Amino acid sequence: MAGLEIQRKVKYQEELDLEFPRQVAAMPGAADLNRCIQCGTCSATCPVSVYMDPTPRRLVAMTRAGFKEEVLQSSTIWLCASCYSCTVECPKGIKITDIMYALKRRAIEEGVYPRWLPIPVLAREFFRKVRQTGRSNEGQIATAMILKTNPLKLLRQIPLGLKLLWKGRMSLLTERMSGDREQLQDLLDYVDRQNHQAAPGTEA
Amino acid sequence: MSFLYYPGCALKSSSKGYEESLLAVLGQLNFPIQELPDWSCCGATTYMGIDEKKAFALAARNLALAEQFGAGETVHLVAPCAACYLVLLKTQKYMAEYESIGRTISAALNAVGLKYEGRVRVRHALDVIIHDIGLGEVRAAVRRPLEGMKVACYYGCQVARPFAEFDDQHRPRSMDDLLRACGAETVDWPAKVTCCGAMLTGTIEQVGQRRSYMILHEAKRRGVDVVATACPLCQFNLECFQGPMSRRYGDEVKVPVGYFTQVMGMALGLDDRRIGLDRLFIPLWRPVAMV
Amino acid sequence: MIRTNQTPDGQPKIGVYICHCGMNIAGQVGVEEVTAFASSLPNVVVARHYKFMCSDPGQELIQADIAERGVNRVVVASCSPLLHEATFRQACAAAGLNPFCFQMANIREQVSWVTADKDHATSKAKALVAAAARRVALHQPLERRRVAVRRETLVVGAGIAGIEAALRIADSGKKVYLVERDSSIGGHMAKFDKTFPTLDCAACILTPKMVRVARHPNVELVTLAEVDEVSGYVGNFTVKLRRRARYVTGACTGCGQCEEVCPCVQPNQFEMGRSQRKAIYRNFPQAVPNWFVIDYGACSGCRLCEDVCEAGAIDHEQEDEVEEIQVGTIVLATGFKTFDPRILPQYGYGRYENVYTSLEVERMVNASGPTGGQVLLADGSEPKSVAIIHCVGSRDKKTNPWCSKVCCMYSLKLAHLVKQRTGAEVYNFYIDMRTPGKGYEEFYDRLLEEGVQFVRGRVADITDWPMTEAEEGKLVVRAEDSLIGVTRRIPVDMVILSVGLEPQLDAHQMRKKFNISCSSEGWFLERHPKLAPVATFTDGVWIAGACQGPKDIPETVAQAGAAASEAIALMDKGHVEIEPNTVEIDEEKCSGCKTCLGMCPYHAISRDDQKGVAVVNQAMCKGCGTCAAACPSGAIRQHLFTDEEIYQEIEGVLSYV
Amino acid sequence: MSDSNRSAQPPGWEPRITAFFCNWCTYTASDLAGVSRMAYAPNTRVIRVMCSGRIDPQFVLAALRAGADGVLIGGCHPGDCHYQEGNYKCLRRFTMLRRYLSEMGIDPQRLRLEWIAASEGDKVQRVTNEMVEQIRKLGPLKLAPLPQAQGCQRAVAERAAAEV
Amino acid sequence: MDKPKVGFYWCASCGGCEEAVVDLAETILDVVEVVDIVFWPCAMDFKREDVEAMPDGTMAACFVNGAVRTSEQRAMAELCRRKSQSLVAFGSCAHLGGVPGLANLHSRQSILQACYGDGVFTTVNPDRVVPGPRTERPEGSLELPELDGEVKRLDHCVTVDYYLPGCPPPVKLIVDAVTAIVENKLPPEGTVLAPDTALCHDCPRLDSKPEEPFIDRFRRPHQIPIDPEKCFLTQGLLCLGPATRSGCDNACIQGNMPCTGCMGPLSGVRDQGAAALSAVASLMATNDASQADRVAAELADLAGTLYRYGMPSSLLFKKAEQDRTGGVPCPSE
Repeated sequence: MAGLEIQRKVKYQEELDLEFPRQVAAMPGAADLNRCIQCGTCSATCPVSVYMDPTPRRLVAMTRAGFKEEVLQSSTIWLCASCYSCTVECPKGIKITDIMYALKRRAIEEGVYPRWLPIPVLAREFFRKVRQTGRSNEGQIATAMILKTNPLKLLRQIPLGLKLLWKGRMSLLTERMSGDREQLQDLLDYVDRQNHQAAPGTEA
Repeated sequence: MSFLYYPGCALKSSSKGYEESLLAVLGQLNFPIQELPDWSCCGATTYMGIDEKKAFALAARNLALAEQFGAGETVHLVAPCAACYLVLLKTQKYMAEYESIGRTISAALNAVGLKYEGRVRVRHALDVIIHDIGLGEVRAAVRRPLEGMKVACYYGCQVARPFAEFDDQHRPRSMDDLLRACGAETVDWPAKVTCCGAMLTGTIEQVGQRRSYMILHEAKRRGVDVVATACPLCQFNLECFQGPMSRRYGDEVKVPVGYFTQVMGMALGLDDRRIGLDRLFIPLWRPVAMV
Repeated sequence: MIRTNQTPDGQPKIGVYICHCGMNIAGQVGVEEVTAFASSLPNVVVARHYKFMCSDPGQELIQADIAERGVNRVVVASCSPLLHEATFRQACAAAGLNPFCFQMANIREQVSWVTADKDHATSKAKALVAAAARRVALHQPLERRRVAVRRETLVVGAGIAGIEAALRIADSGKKVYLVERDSSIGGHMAKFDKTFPTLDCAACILTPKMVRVARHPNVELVTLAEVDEVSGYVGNFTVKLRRRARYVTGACTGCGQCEEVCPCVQPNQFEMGRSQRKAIYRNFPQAVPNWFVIDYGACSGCRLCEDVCEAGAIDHEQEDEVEEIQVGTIVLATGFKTFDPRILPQYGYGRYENVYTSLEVERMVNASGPTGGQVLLADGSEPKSVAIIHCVGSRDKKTNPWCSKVCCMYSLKLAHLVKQRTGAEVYNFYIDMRTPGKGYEEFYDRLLEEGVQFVRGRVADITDWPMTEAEEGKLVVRAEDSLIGVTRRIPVDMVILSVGLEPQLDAHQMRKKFNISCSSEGWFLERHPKLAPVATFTDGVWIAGACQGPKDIPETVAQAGAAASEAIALMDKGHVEIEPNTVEIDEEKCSGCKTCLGMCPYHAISRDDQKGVAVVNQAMCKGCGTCAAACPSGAIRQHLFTDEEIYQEIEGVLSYV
Repeated sequence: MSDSNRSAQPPGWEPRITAFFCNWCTYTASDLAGVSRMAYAPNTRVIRVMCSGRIDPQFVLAALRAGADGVLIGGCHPGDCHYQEGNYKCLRRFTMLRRYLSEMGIDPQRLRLEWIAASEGDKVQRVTNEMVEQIRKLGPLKLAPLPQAQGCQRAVAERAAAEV
Repeated sequence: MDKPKVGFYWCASCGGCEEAVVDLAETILDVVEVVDIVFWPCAMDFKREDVEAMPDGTMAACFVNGAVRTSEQRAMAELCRRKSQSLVAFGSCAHLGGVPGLANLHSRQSILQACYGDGVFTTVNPDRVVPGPRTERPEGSLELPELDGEVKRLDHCVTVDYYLPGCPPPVKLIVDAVTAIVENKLPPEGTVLAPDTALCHDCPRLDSKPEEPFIDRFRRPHQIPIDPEKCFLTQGLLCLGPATRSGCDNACIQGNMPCTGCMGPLSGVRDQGAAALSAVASLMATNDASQADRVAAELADLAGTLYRYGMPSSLLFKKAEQDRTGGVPCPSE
């Protein structure tokens, strides 16, 4: 019986966070969470569900049951490619993509996303760049991301980078928006202040 | 009726060829369009996962700027990038649908002296060419019909889903109609709206590249001369990783991948450089019949 | 007969009765305070409060005051009039007071149950009591009118529901007009091979009923006909029937010679276009009536049929006829249609030739169907694997949100039949298995034992895009097996879409014709979902079968029986009593300006050109009062809702508290 | 609405709203709200009519004249009228009446028309609460007092006799 | 036996009612034959003092026209009342408030401002003097009756026994009334001396009126050539005939003009304008809210049109002043 791992699997009700589903459902687009009938269309139509653990359908069930930790630590929310297939196909009209976004934000808020995943890092880099220049710059963002997650990988990307440079599809210069960057920053800062005023988890 | 052009970040860098070909094609078809001054990033798909309201605010700023051009009338904001298109549409829709979002974003815009009243219609370039210019015009403008060219039209996710209304979500046909009007043959293939892996191609490669590979494999199987796309990220994913993909799956998938506007540009007889063909990694060869 | 007290001196003497309803009202409303307030109102001679006004002692309080204190107007402040108005009216009538000299104030549903603050609740109750007292002072004795009910019934739709209802009514000795749009009766059931869960042959149980109804002396069968117009009211409907030309007369013997010589070929609608028929045809060999019919759109006019018909039954000169009939009652049994899966392109119906609807497979497994009962693929071979997809066009916000109720069971039936006939591997993709019914779960058990595969997951799509060699040339069904938690791709030869049930396309036109209600989707609305499931809001019109909502054969038959017995009961009673809240026109004041004519949806008002005034047909007036509100001369009076009564009520609620 | 505006209302004043509900949909919905114990503002007084089509604009004016600060009309949803089209007749009159009220210096928001189906008890609650708040913001309706018609001498004599 | 004594007086009116009496033409001689006119300031020289000197109830009937809007008119109405056995409200203004009643769409303040302030009137009034009950000027002091805050109809001030409606009352109705007085065959007090059916009853155009709702737009009479045969409403012209008493022999209709409602409401109606509104709105051929509103918006000056003769008789009586009006434009402002 070598290698046979025996695990005790039981979930006690007190380990669950029963507020969690309510908070998720309060986010815009996530209100229909409770209409799920567990038909699995989302998982079946999802182009990457075959990599996900749990599948989107199970994630919804777990969210509704209050499996907060498992949900926020799942790879599922980070694998979502925003293709909106599940949202379009869901027979109950649940905006599953929006729920994925909501869960991603919650995971970042609580700092529980898996460290090995480059996606949150990419997002953060993107975020910073846009605030600075009003534009994103794929080359610079990707470089920063790779540096922070897997510096060795950068070496492998060099040929691609050079090729893009040569074809004029990447610039070392930062593309900036022409006009009022301050206005943009003020705008983002204003929303930031609003966000801070609203209590986390409860803001709608 | 005024049409404004919202390039989005990608069209100024990795997909310069898209911008070049789009503007050249519109010019050739005598369709006036003006770039939205002072536009900023739309927030793309990434931003939603970090801070939804900021993402909406970013996009709404562009909507507000565009609206100023309408003089009270509807303004058409043409976004060729699928992600920009989706994000702008989503922002518009959610601001109207969710009172809390509408309120916060309007307040934020007000705080910096802007306002958005809902008079912008966000349009994809494909939509505009089909419905505002029309296939008849396109057909009339074709100088070098793409006879013998077999094209796989690849729409990707975000042009078709979930907000677009100009084409069928499951089986879109606008690009097929358009390129057939240019004389090309298009294949009815199942991968039209299949996800290319999006940003996963660069982040979690084994997931993302598998998606792109499946699509390219199918295109190759169907013997197409080119895969035509309507989205910078799709084009990038499908074209730039063909080498690593072929190695990873032990299956050579070398297929030219261009923008639908580039394919159109060829038919309209535009110079290769004007439509950014020189920027493609895998050259888009004209079929024998055309040369 | 109602005894009335005409209150000869005309002076109203009002009794006001405040109900505690246990603590339901008294817990929130100061009933004693309201009673004291009521006593101070004009014309009120007695005001009382009591624990339960609707109880016998409560009613006796009122009756004693009528008898002993000469109370001639009664106000009860208690629950909603929709609940107990009839009770108290009867109590008044029993004491000799005209039941319409009564008014109710709703201080429970609209006061004590919805008002948080006790003072507010008490004030609100006072206002409502004052309004009722002021209004009731003007109430005049009214009579319910009696209208005779004709002893003929119209049954619309001759599927199993219509046939069943028609037989029941005809058996009770009343005349029935059974109207069917198609050339043969039988409806959907005539297409089925077997019925679940017993698997008895549909034709074996339906055909005898079809024949019996056609031969019944009390039934007039009208096929190829539709209802053009309905007017009148309960007991006295006038119906215009349009009989479409059949071009074949009743002399037809059903020999089939004509069909053989006919050169014009058409897709056979009865087989969902999956086979061909001639321009002269009949739906199926057991069709009732068994006469042929000419599809004139497809006919070339060669008249070969005329030449071969020995009975001389062909009549190319026939034309549509409109006939007017008089009936007392109406049963609607117009059935359903099935969902068109072309709306869901992801399932490939119409694109992949081996994707079928369940109804097509019903015909396929039927011995009289296009394949003679064999389950075959488009190329004529037998499938080795078959997927049956449940809930197609059901339980889906984008198509139909409801559960179509019968699909699980008929899918199981088809799974059984397909497996039995072909030995193929059969996969059922379902969301929830719904088998509530006598013997239904046992049928599911049987299928499980037979080795039919069940995958719990809604299918995302059906594709011919192969990912593996085994998938080449197959239809691949993609679903999450939600019990296992993985996505599965299952290649099959044939896909059966278990399409849901929908209202008929013309349901909304039908409801307008018969003046009944529909849910927004188009299912005919019953008067009460539990207690009046076959009655409608229009007196004298009942509904039976799937026109009211998805249901299976046993339920349909039960409903048809229920509708029939309600119609029979009414016709046996022979009359109906009509509420007196109709309108009356004061001919002295009416200028004949015609404003009211267009207000009445029932055409109950017409203009007497001689007198130059409007006239109301009391029997047709339903008492909405729309005309009274429109009358610029104040010449229309709606009983129980006269202008002055309403003004008193308005002033009553506003003038005291 | 700001507090300063509220404090401008006379002390102790409570909005008074007369509601005309059709028997089949809105009145039933109103009963349903009760059965479901959905508490709402106590300021409305419901007058039941068989159909919203029965509502004569004169009733609305009479209610305002008798002291209502607002009038709420409830009918079946379009297409669902028990009498087929009475609600449309109501809608037409309502539309024109609102314009008249507006010309008479009465905020059109004091008259509200809502389609409330028999199943929408919650809508009765929501609409009532909303309307009470709306009227609260607008304040009491101040109509010029209507002079008492003197009538004829006989009527005056009769009135006097009745008072004795 | 003495001939019955009668009087005539006018309050706030245009003088048209006096003309109507003159319009009796030769008939007036017959009238004078049978009655003694003891008070008629417009035509004969009687002073107020003369009337005050009469014993109460001297006049068998006094016909008062005009609405009441000043202190003097109130006083005279009371005087006439005292001195007569039957007081007859003569003409729309006395009956309903009449055209002067439209002043109830404005405040007293705004009326005075319009007349004496920076208004459009040409009266030479460089100092913008607003006359009050007593106005001191260098030239001397001036006493004027006080302008009331609102216009009332006659029976708002004094009891009225009969009403002779119309602007002005039709000759036939006047003759009938006088005859009834002379012959002492008066109907019950409080009666409006006109038929209690609406104008449509005798309207020659009624046949052209459809039975189903048909109104799809409104126009004003000057905007189209008016078909002299067809019902005005079918031509988009607001005709108040359905809501107005007959007795006028369709004078306006004969003149190819829609009825404006001067004969007042039927006895079963509380508010003539609202009754007309209800009928007309009911006849709009649309079930769509915004379409209905577009059609309704074409009726310019709803209040002034529906209540041309009866604002002081309407349930609202006078324009309310405190509400902000949002949404619907308010032309009277």
